[in-house]
Amino acid sequence: MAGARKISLAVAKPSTEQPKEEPPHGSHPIPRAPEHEPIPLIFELSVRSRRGANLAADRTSQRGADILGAKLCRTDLAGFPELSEPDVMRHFLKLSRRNFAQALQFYPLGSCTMKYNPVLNDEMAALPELAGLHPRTPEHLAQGALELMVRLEAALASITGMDAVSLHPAAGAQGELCGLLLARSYHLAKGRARTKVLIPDTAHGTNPASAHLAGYKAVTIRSNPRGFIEAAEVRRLLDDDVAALMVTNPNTLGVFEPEIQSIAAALHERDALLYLDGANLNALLGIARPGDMGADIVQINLHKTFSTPHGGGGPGAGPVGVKRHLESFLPTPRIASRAGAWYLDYDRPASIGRLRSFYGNFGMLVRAYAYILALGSDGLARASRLAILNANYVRKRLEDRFPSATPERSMHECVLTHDLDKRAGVSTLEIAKRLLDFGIHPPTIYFPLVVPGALMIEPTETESRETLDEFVAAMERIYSEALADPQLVKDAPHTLALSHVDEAEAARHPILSWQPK
Amino acid sequence: MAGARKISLAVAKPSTEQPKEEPPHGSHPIPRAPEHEPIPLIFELSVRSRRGANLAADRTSQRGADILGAKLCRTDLAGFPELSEPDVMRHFLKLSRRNFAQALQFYPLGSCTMKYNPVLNDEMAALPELAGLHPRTPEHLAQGALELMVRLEAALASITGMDAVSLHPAAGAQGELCGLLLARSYHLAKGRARTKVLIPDTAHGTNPASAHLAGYKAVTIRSNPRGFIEAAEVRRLLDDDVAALMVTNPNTLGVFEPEIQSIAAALHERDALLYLDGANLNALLGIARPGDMGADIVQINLHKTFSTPHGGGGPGAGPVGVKRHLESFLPTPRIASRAGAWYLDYDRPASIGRLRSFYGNFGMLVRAYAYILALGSDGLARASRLAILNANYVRKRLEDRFPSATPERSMHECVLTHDLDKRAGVSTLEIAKRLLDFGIHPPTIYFPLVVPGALMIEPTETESRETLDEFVAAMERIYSEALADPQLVKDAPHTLALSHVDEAEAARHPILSWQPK
Amino acid sequence: MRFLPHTEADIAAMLEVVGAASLDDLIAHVPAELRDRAAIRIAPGLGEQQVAASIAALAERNRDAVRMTSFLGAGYYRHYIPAAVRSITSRAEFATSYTPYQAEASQGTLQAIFEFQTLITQLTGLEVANASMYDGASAAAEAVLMAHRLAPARSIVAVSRTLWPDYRAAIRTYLSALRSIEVVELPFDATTGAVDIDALKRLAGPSLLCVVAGYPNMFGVIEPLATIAEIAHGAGALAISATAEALALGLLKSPGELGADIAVGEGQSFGLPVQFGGPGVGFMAARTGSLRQMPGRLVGQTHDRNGTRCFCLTLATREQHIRRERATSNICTNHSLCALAATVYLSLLGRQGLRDLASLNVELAHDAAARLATAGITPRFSGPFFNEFVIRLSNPVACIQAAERNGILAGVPLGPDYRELPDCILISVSELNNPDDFARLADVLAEVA
Amino acid sequence: MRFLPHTEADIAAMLEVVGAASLDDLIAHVPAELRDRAAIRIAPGLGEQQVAASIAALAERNRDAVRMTSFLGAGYYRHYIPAAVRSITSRAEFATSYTPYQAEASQGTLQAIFEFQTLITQLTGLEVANASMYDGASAAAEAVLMAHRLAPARSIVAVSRTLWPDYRAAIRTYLSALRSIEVVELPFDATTGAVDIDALKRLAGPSLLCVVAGYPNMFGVIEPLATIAEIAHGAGALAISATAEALALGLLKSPGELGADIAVGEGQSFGLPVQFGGPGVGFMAARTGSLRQMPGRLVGQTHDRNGTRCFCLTLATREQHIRRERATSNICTNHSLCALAATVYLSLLGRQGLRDLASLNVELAHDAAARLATAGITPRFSGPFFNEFVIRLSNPVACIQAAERNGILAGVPLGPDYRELPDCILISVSELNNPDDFARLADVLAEVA
Ligand SMILES: Cc1ncc(COP(=O)(O)O)c(C=O)c1O
Ligand SMILES: Cc1ncc(COP(=O)(O)O)c(C=O)c1O
Repeated sequence: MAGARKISLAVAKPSTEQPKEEPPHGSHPIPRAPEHEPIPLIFELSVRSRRGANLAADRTSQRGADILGAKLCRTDLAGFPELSEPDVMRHFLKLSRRNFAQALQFYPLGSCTMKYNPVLNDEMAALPELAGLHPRTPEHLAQGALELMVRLEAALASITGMDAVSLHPAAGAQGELCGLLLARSYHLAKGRARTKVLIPDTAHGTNPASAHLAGYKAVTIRSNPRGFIEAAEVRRLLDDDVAALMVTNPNTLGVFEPEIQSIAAALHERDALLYLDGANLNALLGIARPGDMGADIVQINLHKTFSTPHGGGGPGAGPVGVKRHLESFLPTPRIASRAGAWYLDYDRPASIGRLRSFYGNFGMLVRAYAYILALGSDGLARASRLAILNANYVRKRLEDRFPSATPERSMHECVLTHDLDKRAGVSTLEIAKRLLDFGIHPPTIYFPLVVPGALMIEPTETESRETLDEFVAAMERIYSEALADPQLVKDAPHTLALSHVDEAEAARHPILSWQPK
Repeated sequence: MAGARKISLAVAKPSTEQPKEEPPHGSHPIPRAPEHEPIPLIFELSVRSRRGANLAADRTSQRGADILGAKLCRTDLAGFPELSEPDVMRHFLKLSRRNFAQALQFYPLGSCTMKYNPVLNDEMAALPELAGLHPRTPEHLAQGALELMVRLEAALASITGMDAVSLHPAAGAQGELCGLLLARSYHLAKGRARTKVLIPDTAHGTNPASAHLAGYKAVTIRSNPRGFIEAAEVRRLLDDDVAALMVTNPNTLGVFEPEIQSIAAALHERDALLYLDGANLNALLGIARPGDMGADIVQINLHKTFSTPHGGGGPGAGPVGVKRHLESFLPTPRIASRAGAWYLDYDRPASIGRLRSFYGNFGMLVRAYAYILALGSDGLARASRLAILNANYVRKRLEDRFPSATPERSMHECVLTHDLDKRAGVSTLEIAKRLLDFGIHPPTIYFPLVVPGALMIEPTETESRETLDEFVAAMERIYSEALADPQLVKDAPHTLALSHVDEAEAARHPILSWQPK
Repeated sequence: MRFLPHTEADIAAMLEVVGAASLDDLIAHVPAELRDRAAIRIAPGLGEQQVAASIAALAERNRDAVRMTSFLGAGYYRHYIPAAVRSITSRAEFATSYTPYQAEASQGTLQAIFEFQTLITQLTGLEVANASMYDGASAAAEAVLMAHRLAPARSIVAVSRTLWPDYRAAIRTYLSALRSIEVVELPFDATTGAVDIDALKRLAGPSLLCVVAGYPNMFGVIEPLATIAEIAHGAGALAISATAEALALGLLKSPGELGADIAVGEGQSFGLPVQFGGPGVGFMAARTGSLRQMPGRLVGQTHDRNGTRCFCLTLATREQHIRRERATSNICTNHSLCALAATVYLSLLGRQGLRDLASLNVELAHDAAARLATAGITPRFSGPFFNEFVIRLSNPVACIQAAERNGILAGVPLGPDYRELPDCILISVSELNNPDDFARLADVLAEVA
Repeated sequence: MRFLPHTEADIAAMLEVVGAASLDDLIAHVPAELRDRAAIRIAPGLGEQQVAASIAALAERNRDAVRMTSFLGAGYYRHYIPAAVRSITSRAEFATSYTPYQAEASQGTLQAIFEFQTLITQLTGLEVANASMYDGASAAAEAVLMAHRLAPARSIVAVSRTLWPDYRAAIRTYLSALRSIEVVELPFDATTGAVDIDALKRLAGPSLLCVVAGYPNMFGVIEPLATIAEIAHGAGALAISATAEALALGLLKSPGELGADIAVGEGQSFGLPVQFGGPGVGFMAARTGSLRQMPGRLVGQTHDRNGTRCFCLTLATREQHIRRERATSNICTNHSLCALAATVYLSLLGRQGLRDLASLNVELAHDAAARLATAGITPRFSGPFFNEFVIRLSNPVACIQAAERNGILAGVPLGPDYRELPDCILISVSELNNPDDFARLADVLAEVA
């Protein structure tokens, strides 16, 4: 790996040294690199009456418009794009090159599990018999799709230690809402309307937001100085108004909640439920199952642990697993079998109903199933162990400069902090931006909120030791830069098309769409 | 198109002005942009016993090696790559981003017809029933593939005005060899071994090379000062040793050979053949057919006129069209029909035989057929006219600075020259390299050989007027730079990962493969 | 394992750095009784060839369905998807990046989403659109919640019965915790198949929060949105339009033009496969005044230090990761890549192409209806329709089975969702159907009916 | 037309700049009688949906073949192709660029091809490899021409009859103009299925130019390459090995190690679909001493002005665009993208994976042979084989038809190419076959035979 190291060194050249790739004739202005030129909006590239994709041989049908008549039809789509197919392709290909991406570089975004996404999984989802299957297809003609979903439910149940899984929710947050509505139905069925959900101060923002949507008051529970929740504290806050406790395990500090079982016990004593946010399940495969921890409800982010591509922000999928006592409340339809065939069961009187159309983000389910088949029992167990190894390796290598926010052992991610703001006035955001100059996507920053200037690093198991070493070298480099020449860091990035994007301006005067001149 | 123009202006800022994208704190060394970092070789990224793609669950089979025994088996593949799948993907994705490409930018490589390649065509070629069809499949089970080939042959015959087409050759040059071997067989069948082939001084290098391979002496025929071949000159050189004349029409100056018909007549008087190099067919669709010009043989570069992707240098396909009197000599097998079904006819005693395996580059044939269906008679005819319009537009807009090498009307491409070497010591190569700073791939340079410092520009019909205007602006800009600040041009490119690649060194001390240290 | 780069040597060296004796040593702090029970009980890992084979085998079991002539719609629509859409959305740079928090490293996604937002405002005729929602149903539910934030004092949500069952269910579920809100179902006019205007008028009072109507609706009928909005506005309530067949917006008057205050819908028709119901892409647009109550992400235009125009996520103060329980929604991961697909699709079809395709869909649907009429089967409703219409059959079950035997998926039976329409099926037509499909359908149905 | 950006306004404006009255005005100088006859007589253009539909309809007619259990090989081989190969080769940057003349704008292709050249040298055990040839057959022909340039005084080319018929035909055709050269066919040993060594010895004299042998050969038999090379060298001639199943080179001793002077072959097995015979990718490797006589492109390592390592096309002085009729070949466009596919494929499988796959192929082929033996059908030849072997059947035609009826493509009948083996068929096995394929084949053949 001499080669790979060479990279990190090349980048990390002393800030005094004249970078050797500068042309000798420094006199010349260096024009902006073509790949750094601003890209016009698709609307600005439009030319009146230019045509892109066409119907059969550019056949234009006015008849449809005539059938409906002018009263119902709009006159025109003024401002809509008018480009040839080649120009549309060129536009979006150019745009694509303005993204950092997991497939191209290290992307240790904490809490997001940016692991390798096998392209086979995308091909499987695109099979005509899967991608072309209409959701209203009669069940007896869609047995393959239903079978796939049933197998995925079973695999997820076994992996999480839950009794039943619903593939319905579109993402983690919808899974949370689903789970909390299940809790609500559970309590209502017992004739009580509980009002509170306990949520740790380290929780992801979706947790309180989901609790609120589900009609609960989010009561914050403090994690202790070591970064975890104490059963005693839970007991202190527990009363008969508490419907559930929502806890992420390992939590957003990357710490496995050591008292999770006694916390579950405490909750169950009061018939309150343990909601386990499974966004960090990548730390637990074959190591500890939410079900065994005492969780009544868990949501699973397939786009994290089960490697469905993040797509620049989705789509994902957020299946929910529950224990037996909550199964009857799961969203409709459920997949059930009759006479050896699968069918969609809508006859579920206790169900919370639906949160979205149809049966879940099927295309994502196919990818997750393919991923589970590929890793299997051995691969999944190994994946979590290596994810943990990677996180602890990075934490250890950086500890002198970027100490861990907690003394506890890290699981799949580590949350680090630093004193550069005090020592050099360099902020976490500035460190993150400087990382971009090294071709590395920054970790999640300023989260969890309890850690000042947090750097939340989740390498994932698919990154090699060499890649981690390059990251460590870059972080060490930035640390010394911050002390030697803070402005160098504060002005970063220096090597991208943009630098210091004015986000305040965007919020102050929102421009949310293009307007024709 | 305000947007797009903005680009060209942004690039074309006066060389004195301080480029505004430079960070204010000029004091800092700007590290090499990540996307400009050298990429290690796949071998340098290897780590002993790391595994990529695996057989069933990493199953390793030693049995096979045991069956054959140590006498037959090698001990190891020392030095072979050892990477995980994610790292292999990352490596090649990174490499891909180091290429200019037609899909991303203007790529007016003269004589290469770098037009838009519809992605649908790649999808069609990838259909399991086409990509998965084994060439040894019994004919009655491969009727779809054979039918597609027959239809493509017919379309090409109609487009070129020839009587029969063979899809056999792998590329244009193999098509040339094929065509000349047909000529050879034709003459031998008539009991004479002719020895010479006339080839214009403007011809592409493959023409004389193919003539030589076919056992002919290549006799150069001068084009006149206006850039075309005169029938009189052909007559002067004609004797009974001349087997054929190989001419590209339009020729490599982009000029339609005005005397082509009388040249054909002259040849035919002596029973010599007219071989028409169809690499420039993109200028002729629906305008003039080689067959009507009197051509006996023509090769068609599907990767040019018919839009199969160039793939960084291939694969292509070079079908050959002939008149009736040459049909019997075409390569085997021919596709023939019997009882309403297609079969492969190998029983062709007069055939020249084969130049490659099987039936042609089928995957490319599918793409070309899809392209022909999409454009159809109307689209193809329009394509050539617009290709001609684009070439003449560029020629006209640049004529003051970069005059045309010929007074004749240009067809699909124009060949320009300039006086910057004399006036400023700036060479065509340096102009080409400077174009890279504008995100434009340079035209073909120093070809045809008859034009000093030639710039051979083939825009193709799929480029918009706005793109041509950007190119013109860049060329004008470079022209003034060359006069005002020649060193700026000579030092180009300034904005890419590399500058002034030492090609002489590569030839002086050839390093053609990686060696383990 | 091919995705895991670690060699035994790597592991040993890294463990030494970490100061652990083994991989299991790293998790020794996890309670033993949990570890003991955690062994995963599924098959061991497979090679890529085996994975592909086993999923192909499952897919094969759906084969008949995808090869049949189809008239299925009812919320998800069959349309031709240009290859360019797949080719762009499969670019690793788009597919394997995440939420564009780091603007400098995410301009590709950010600009594409800004273009998506613009396209949605153009289609809906409203001023602001967000970066995407999960789907049409959840977007409809979020729209009602948004209306609730805009007019917290009002309590009645009028949901048209002609809204897709999934949309109605999602609204009920999302609102189930809001005890103050009452969801009332608006009946439809048995003749036209559109909202019963009188019933709406009866509801239009001071406590009416909003009206939600399909445009077109579940029956393919183009609702009189202007009238509905007028009545709602008359009562000081909000009009919300929901569109499942977004292609219709390329030809019909925009919801905004007709007075809708919030327009939501499903963008699946714009370049996304039906893939058994998801992922599609929800969209939401509204008036500038209600911007701060809008759920979901927003991409805004700005500039960098050098004045270069660029884009970034903005108004995040509405969102959960900052606002937590006071956020406008809990949505985090959205359907960004699907929004990109829609953006590419709409850019390819363009100003004229989209209208042409919508018009062709209308034309074909009406040709189909006409052909069925020649077989004595006439539309159940009189309201104008886009590319779907309802027919009544004497024996729908037998008809659907007969059609299936003839390789036709005749349509969606309405009985299960509409007790009052036990003998009706919904026929959906698109550019993927051709005239002889209509003839075949008519013949089969005529035979049985 | 969707690929053509020009609006009527563009055309008018551009014509004005050019000073032409109309588009046809631009071609007025083309003789009228040519223009009059040039109208293209094919159907007018189709929309993408229609293009896709009509090609899908053609593909459908091959459907049975691709769904059958197959034992077809004989020069082109069925292997599993990892999805990553398709994903990389479909990157627009690789697919839509051309020959990397501008090194600064082509490092992606240049470095990948440099890696390809290295992989080929590692597989062949020779020092230099080129950037690719069209296919195995033309590469074999070019190898003989190269040998001729290396030893112009010699005249006899000994081509093993166990070389694939296409390879032999290509050699004859490429050489047909070289009157000085005589192509002699080397018979094979009727027992072993390998080159008849005595026949070779008889040919080994001062005028022997080279020997071309398959490794493995058309019958799947692993030729005694060392012996062949020794005999050739003894006569001062060159030994050329040709390999159609390149996977074999992952396990067998390399041609270079066994004495081959030039090794050529077909790389289709490395990640390229069989796609009815092309495009595959030809490869060629040789010893450094013969570098200047090598045909085709070469990528070399160098550095730029700043000392950064990089790659460029080199030794172009051998090529047609500079050397013209004195070039080492006329090849220009080669099979670059296919070479990239092979590079990705080999990088994915890697040092151990390629060997394992080759070993698995040997294992399965021998399992198949063993299974057939239990049905009384034994290999026709005694030579060691890789993943193909020949069997003799009493009634091959009937057997093949019977197999087809049972959904099996039993193999390639040798009769048409080998008069002396009228009753033989060639069975090819790969990782795509499994043990019960063997059982089914054995049962069918046993029944008929
Ligand atoms: C801990 C945690 N919980 C919940 C979520 C929400 O999941 P999603 O983004 O899929 O809605 C996230 C995602 O970032 C998370 O990190
Ligand atoms: C005029 C001309 N003839 C022949 C050829 C050779 O075609 P190919 O590269 O497909 O072998 C070319 C390709 O550049 C060409 O431009």
